[in-house]
Amino acid sequence: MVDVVATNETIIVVGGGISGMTAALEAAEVGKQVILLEKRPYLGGRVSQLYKYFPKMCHPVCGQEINQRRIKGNNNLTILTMAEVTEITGDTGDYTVNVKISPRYVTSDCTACGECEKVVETEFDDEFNYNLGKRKGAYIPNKMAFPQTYVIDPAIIGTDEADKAKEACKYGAIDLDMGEETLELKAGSIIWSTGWKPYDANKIQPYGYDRFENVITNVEFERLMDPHGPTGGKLLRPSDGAEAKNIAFIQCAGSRDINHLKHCSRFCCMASLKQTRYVAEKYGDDAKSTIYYIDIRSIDRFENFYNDVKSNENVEFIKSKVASIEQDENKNPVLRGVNTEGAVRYANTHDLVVLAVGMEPSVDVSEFPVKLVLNEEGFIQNDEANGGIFAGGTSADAYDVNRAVQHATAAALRAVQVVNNISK
Amino acid sequence: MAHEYSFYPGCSSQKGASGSNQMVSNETMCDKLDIKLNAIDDWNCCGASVGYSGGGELARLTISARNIAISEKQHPDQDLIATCPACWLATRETQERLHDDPQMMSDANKALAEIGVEYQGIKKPARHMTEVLVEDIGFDGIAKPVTKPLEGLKIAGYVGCQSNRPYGIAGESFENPMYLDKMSEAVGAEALTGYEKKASCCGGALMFSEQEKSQALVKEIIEAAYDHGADMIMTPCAMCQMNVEAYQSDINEKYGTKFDIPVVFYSQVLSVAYGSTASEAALDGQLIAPKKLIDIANK
Amino acid sequence: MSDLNQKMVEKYKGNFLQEVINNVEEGETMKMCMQCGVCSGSCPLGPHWEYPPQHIFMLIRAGKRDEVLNTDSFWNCTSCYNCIARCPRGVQITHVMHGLARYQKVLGLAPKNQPTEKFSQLFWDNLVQKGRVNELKLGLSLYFMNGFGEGIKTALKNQKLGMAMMKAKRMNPAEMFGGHGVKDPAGFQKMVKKAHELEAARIAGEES
Amino acid sequence: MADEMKVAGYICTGCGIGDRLDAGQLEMIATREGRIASCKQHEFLCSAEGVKMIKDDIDSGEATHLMIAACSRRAKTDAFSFGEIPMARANLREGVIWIRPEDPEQDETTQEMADDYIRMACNEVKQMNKPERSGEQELNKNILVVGGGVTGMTAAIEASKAGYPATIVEKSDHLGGALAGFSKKVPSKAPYAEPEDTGIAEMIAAIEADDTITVHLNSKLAKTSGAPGRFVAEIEGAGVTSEFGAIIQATGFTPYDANNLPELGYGKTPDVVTQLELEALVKDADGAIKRPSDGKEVESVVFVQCAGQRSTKENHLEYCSGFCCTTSIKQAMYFKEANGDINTTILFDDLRTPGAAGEDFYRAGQEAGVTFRKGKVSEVDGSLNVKFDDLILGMEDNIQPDLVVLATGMVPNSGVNIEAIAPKDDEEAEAGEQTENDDVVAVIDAESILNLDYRQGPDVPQLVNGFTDSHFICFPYETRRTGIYTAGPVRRPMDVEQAKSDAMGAAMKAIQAAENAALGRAAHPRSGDLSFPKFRLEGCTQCKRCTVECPFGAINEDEKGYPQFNEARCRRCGTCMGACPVRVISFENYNIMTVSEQIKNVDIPDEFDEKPRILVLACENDAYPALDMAAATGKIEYSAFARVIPVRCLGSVSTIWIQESLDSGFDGVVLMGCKKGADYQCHFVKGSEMAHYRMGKIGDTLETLSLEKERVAIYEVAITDIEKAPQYINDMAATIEEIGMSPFKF
Repeated sequence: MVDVVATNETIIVVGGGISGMTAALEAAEVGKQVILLEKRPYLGGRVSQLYKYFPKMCHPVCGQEINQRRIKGNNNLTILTMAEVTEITGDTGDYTVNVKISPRYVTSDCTACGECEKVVETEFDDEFNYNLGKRKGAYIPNKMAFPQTYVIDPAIIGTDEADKAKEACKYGAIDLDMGEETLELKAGSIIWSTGWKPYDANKIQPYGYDRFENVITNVEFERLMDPHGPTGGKLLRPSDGAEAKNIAFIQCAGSRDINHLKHCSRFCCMASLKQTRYVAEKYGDDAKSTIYYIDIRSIDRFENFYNDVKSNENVEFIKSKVASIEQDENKNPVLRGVNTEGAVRYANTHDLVVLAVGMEPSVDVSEFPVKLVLNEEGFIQNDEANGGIFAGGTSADAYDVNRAVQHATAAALRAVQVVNNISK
Repeated sequence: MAHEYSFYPGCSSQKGASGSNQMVSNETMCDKLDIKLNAIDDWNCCGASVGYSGGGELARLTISARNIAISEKQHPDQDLIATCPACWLATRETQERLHDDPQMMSDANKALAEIGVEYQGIKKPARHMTEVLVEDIGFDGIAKPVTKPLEGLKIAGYVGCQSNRPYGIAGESFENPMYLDKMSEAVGAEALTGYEKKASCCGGALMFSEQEKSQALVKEIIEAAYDHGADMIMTPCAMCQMNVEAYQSDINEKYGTKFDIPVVFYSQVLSVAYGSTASEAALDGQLIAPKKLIDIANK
Repeated sequence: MSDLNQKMVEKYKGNFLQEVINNVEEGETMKMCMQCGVCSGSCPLGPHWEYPPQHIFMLIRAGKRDEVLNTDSFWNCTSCYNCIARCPRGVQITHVMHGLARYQKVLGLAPKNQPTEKFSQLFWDNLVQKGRVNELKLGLSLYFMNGFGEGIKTALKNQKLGMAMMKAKRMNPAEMFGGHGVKDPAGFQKMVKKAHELEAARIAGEES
Repeated sequence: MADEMKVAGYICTGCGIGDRLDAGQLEMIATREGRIASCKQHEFLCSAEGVKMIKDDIDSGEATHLMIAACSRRAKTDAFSFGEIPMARANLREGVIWIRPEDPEQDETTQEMADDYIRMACNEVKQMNKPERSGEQELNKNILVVGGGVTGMTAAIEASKAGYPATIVEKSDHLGGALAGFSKKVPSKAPYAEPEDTGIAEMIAAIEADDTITVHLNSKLAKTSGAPGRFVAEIEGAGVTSEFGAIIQATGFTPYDANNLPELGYGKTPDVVTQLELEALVKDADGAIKRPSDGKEVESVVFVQCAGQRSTKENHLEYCSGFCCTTSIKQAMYFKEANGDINTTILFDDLRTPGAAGEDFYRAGQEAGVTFRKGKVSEVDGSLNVKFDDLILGMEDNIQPDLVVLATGMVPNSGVNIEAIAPKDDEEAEAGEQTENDDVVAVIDAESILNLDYRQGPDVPQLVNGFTDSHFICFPYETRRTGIYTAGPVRRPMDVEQAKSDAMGAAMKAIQAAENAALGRAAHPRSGDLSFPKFRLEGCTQCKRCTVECPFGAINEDEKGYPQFNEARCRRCGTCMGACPVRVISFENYNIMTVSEQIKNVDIPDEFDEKPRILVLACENDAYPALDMAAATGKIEYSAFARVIPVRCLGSVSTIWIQESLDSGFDGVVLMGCKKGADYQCHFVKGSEMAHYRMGKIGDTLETLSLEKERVAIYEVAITDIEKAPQYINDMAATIEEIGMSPFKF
């Protein structure tokens, strides 16, 4: 049974990605009582699924380690995973937040020793790897998962697989009778940082993501490059497991398009530039990357990064929104279009296509548990009508990590302002 | 109870016109599906896809507005449907354009006034015959009257352009529409779902003015069908049907190919599956005889 | 240079974009073009265009009036609507291409011996006669649109097809005489004439 | 509670520890060799029951210090959390059984590994004390905001809203900064279709109405000293000296000097203006916008994007200022609003209008009839003829408008580039300070802004392109001057909306710094750490290593040259400790002895046992977690001869530890720290770099001991290097096999 103390001086942060973690920590480190709610069984959100960050080519888990330690050392902060907000009522300084907590079937007694995982055989698509790999029915979502506690997939509950897991646990940490819980929490202010989700590439019909195996998305590409990903960091194309060495990156796949996402998702240009660096690091001169773009949006010092990539002769830039993709007899994607610089018509064969899909708000407008002022794109506006509820990170607009963290820090102040005015 | 619609046949679907085989088979198909089509009396040409340069915008919209106005007068509560994609497109386009542009609307009515007709604006959007089948009848409904499942028949569903873009059939994609494949499957045939040319262009009206360019397009459409082992190509469009069927010998001449593949309307395929005779299904109206279909019809 | 063309040059003083917006079907929508080129890449006859659609839009913005009004590019439009379906900015490309062709014609700048230009005129004239298309007559006039000798050749070349079509009851010799039509062709023609007058007046900038 | 130290040991036998290791022997070693007061075993120590056992001992006074032998110090932290009580954790799970194979052959060495970790932990904890608050400063809630532009005003207003009084120091005679000179700003609200009011007037009104905000105009900082919680600022002009809890630097930008762009006509004719100059034109214009030269109404205007930007030419800016594309769209709309027939053409290379706001505004510009052309301008001559290469049409073209607007970029007002002027201590020079600063562009304001009374220079260190950004992706506000946060265009190029948001974030951090300073708590990344460096004056040789090497400029020198520690500036990384050749610097819970004692107490088998010993000093932020995660894979092994000691930062490693270990018979030493250099990943910025530098000199030590230099290796290890990190250890084991055991085993 989860017991949490919350008052109207409490700040509730919805979403435990990098933005939510940041907002929660910044507020907690100034002495505020904070409750962080995360829908997944672990914190870290989308960034934990990235291989490297631009522009430093450093690893997201590095910052995560620091944030996890900040959390461990902070008593003002309560973390609830597998928790979803179902309803928010009240107003600035006096909110009531209803929370649904799904059963993990594993208690805090878990030592992450891994015995349960060994005995369970049923496998499921691994959502952490965008279903590119498999995971067991008893699993730790990823190697940096925090809390470092196993999860039992609800699908094996009631099967002997679950019983096997329970038996394997020497610490009685598996509780198969665990049920859904609901909490009612008070809060003075709420930071909404549920972040983003990749645009559904199936909707971009001309590119045949739904029809061609060797057309993948940029987020999937991150998992493929990660040494701890489904391919052990090998760049293997889905159709035949061959190494991909002639890779096309299609920018604005679903972004800047009134048929899909009206907005520019901002991070995709840099993400693709970064991904060409992965390819260069892996294969040097043996591999070629081609970026099909409308405008390259590498703002501020990212321009230096863009120039570095441009100076690599194995990376080609073609100013063109690819018109369509067909597949040849070897399942190589063939890209058709016109390079608008000089009106050059092309039909280029690549062995792998990476769609730079953009970000859309992870929470559907219609699903918000409270009425907020949103823009047409579904992002939360900074509007007084939203009272004591503030967006933090990519709930507010399409941001890269640095901008999201910066924005979440600002959101923390907005929340602190509300509760400080209550306490005084 | 019967589904009733106000029907706009269009120039090619007239007796003795290039699409009369569609007309005939469509009537047969509708009988079997208990669909009643009430042709609008005194309809006129829609201007088709090449009417633009001679007609210009207003005249083109006006002549289509005339059809709609007449239809609404004659069959007030019935959806206006067309079998010809160009007719459907022109009609629906007219509805939208006049709705969005009041100036255009009043001008059109000024012209219509010359013959005492008035267009009152969009009531129900014009629909294509395939929409009726997919939405009102449904694939189960399409399967119901089947008495001769078309087992073993390999069909390349060639949707073409104008029944698919810019409006398309509800829930379908512009790039990879599936409704023809689903129809084939509904009547027991094998749908070649991977047929990648299903939505590419046959050259349309440019087959008359730019034969070489257009035939180059048709060549690819047919080639792909052969690559997938198709017994025949099935289409909803009279223009596509004509272009893909009629010029195979020309293409063979130019490219040294040996094309000889039947190109039929879905209404012909469905009719046969519903037990119609070859002539009821207007199979005698083909330039390249769909033998397998004829055999089934004659069984 | 036709009077109308002269008039337009003076009226718009090099602001060709505005001229197109005001006078070309759906011309307004091309303001939104961001030069991604998806239309150019989607056109089935793309390789045959001197300037593909997106390039034409750029020429229009750059005020390159002559280049645009002297090309026969847009006559290659097959009306497949791929461009409209894929355009990320809602530009009504197919219609704008049709509109440009029409506008070029109205200004008397239509290229000589442009087959599609000729055919589309024949088609329109044919339909206006009776309110419905007479495929037989259209076919024949099509054969002879490049003069009598040419016509005979084309006619012979297509004779096989013609016979086959008749055999298949998809071409009717009787159409030579009478054939299908609306009940009141004269009224129909009056209506079309009125429409043309209104459109001409609008382009000329006269109040109608 | 009794003052005498009582070290209580607890050995967990769960997670297979009991099955793989002889717990009895471990307990015996703890009491006999570790000589700790008591030692207990528990089969599930992190359980409620196990934890209660420990708590009871603490309450009963049986335990003043804890030795917990179980899993990694990174695991089960919720359970093993006993406030400030000194605690050492022997890592028997990730550190021993998980990285050693289950193989009878290996059991002996595996057990020896565990034995040593017990010895090490017992002796480490004895050297640890409960850290106490420094009490150096109490709560000072006043926030100093340097700069009165939109960023500074926002920071002040928002800090005040949170209950923290703010003081704005503005060098000019008015508030509002650059934005005050604007006619309108780019829209901030959906549908992002029209330019909106700058809002400056309202902000100024709000500030005037707020009695917790003080404004000093025509003022600047003559001197800033102290530390978070007790900054003292001498405000020249206002002639006041005040104390502050934290500082926000919002000094904005200086427009790039368009005189560097004669090829674009600037200076040749008054009708070539910059974006900022156009704003002034528009502001002054009533109705029609007229051109400067002859007052003719502008009927045609051309905007040249990236003027002197995104270019590697001399005196150009290599970066993209980000705000200029939307600004030109906005300015084109000024003309369109005035008269729709005015031709407005924007010549761009890449149009950069990111996000929902940006792209909506771009479309709004197109709707308004603004013409966009992808073109590279080659020349604008005196008669305003704009020559350019149209990249889409692939042709040379030209336009002759009435007015040309150059979209020039932002140059940060980041004050003095301290790396450029810093007293170049030879050592520092060699250490390659601030390699990422090679490409600093046009330092506009050579005059200091903060005039910090810091050993390491008067301003905040600059980063790429002269901006003060932290270059931390995950922690954008971490400057290297604790309690001083930069915001707005001085941190990185940005537009108004981002600057306002940035100001709020900086205000958040400033408030936090003030609060934590009052409690003696460390700032990021060791947030909350109460320990701080203490030093023995008697031993100090005034060598200045610590003051030079502190990455955060936390240490000053008094007139005698002794270090003056400023706890609240300190990030507790221990780089000073590692730097001190005479070992006078220490933390209560982390010092030379806590590590030395571990090294000394490792059992060194004699030479002929063929059991070498490898000392591994691993950064606790990345290398140590990497080893943990390697263990968690269950597939990776490393040598049973390794003894791993986590350190706060490689910068805290004292060469004495290396020397001692080699003296006492260790056969090899492996150091693992974070990436250094331009794309550094060291959480203390310079720590790893310093360590590398020092180790460069370890060669001498080895020589005096006449040992092979291969016996000491230093590596950059990222947290994801879960294969590499163990491999480096195994490599050392292999090296030792090659070159033989150390002769120093007694």
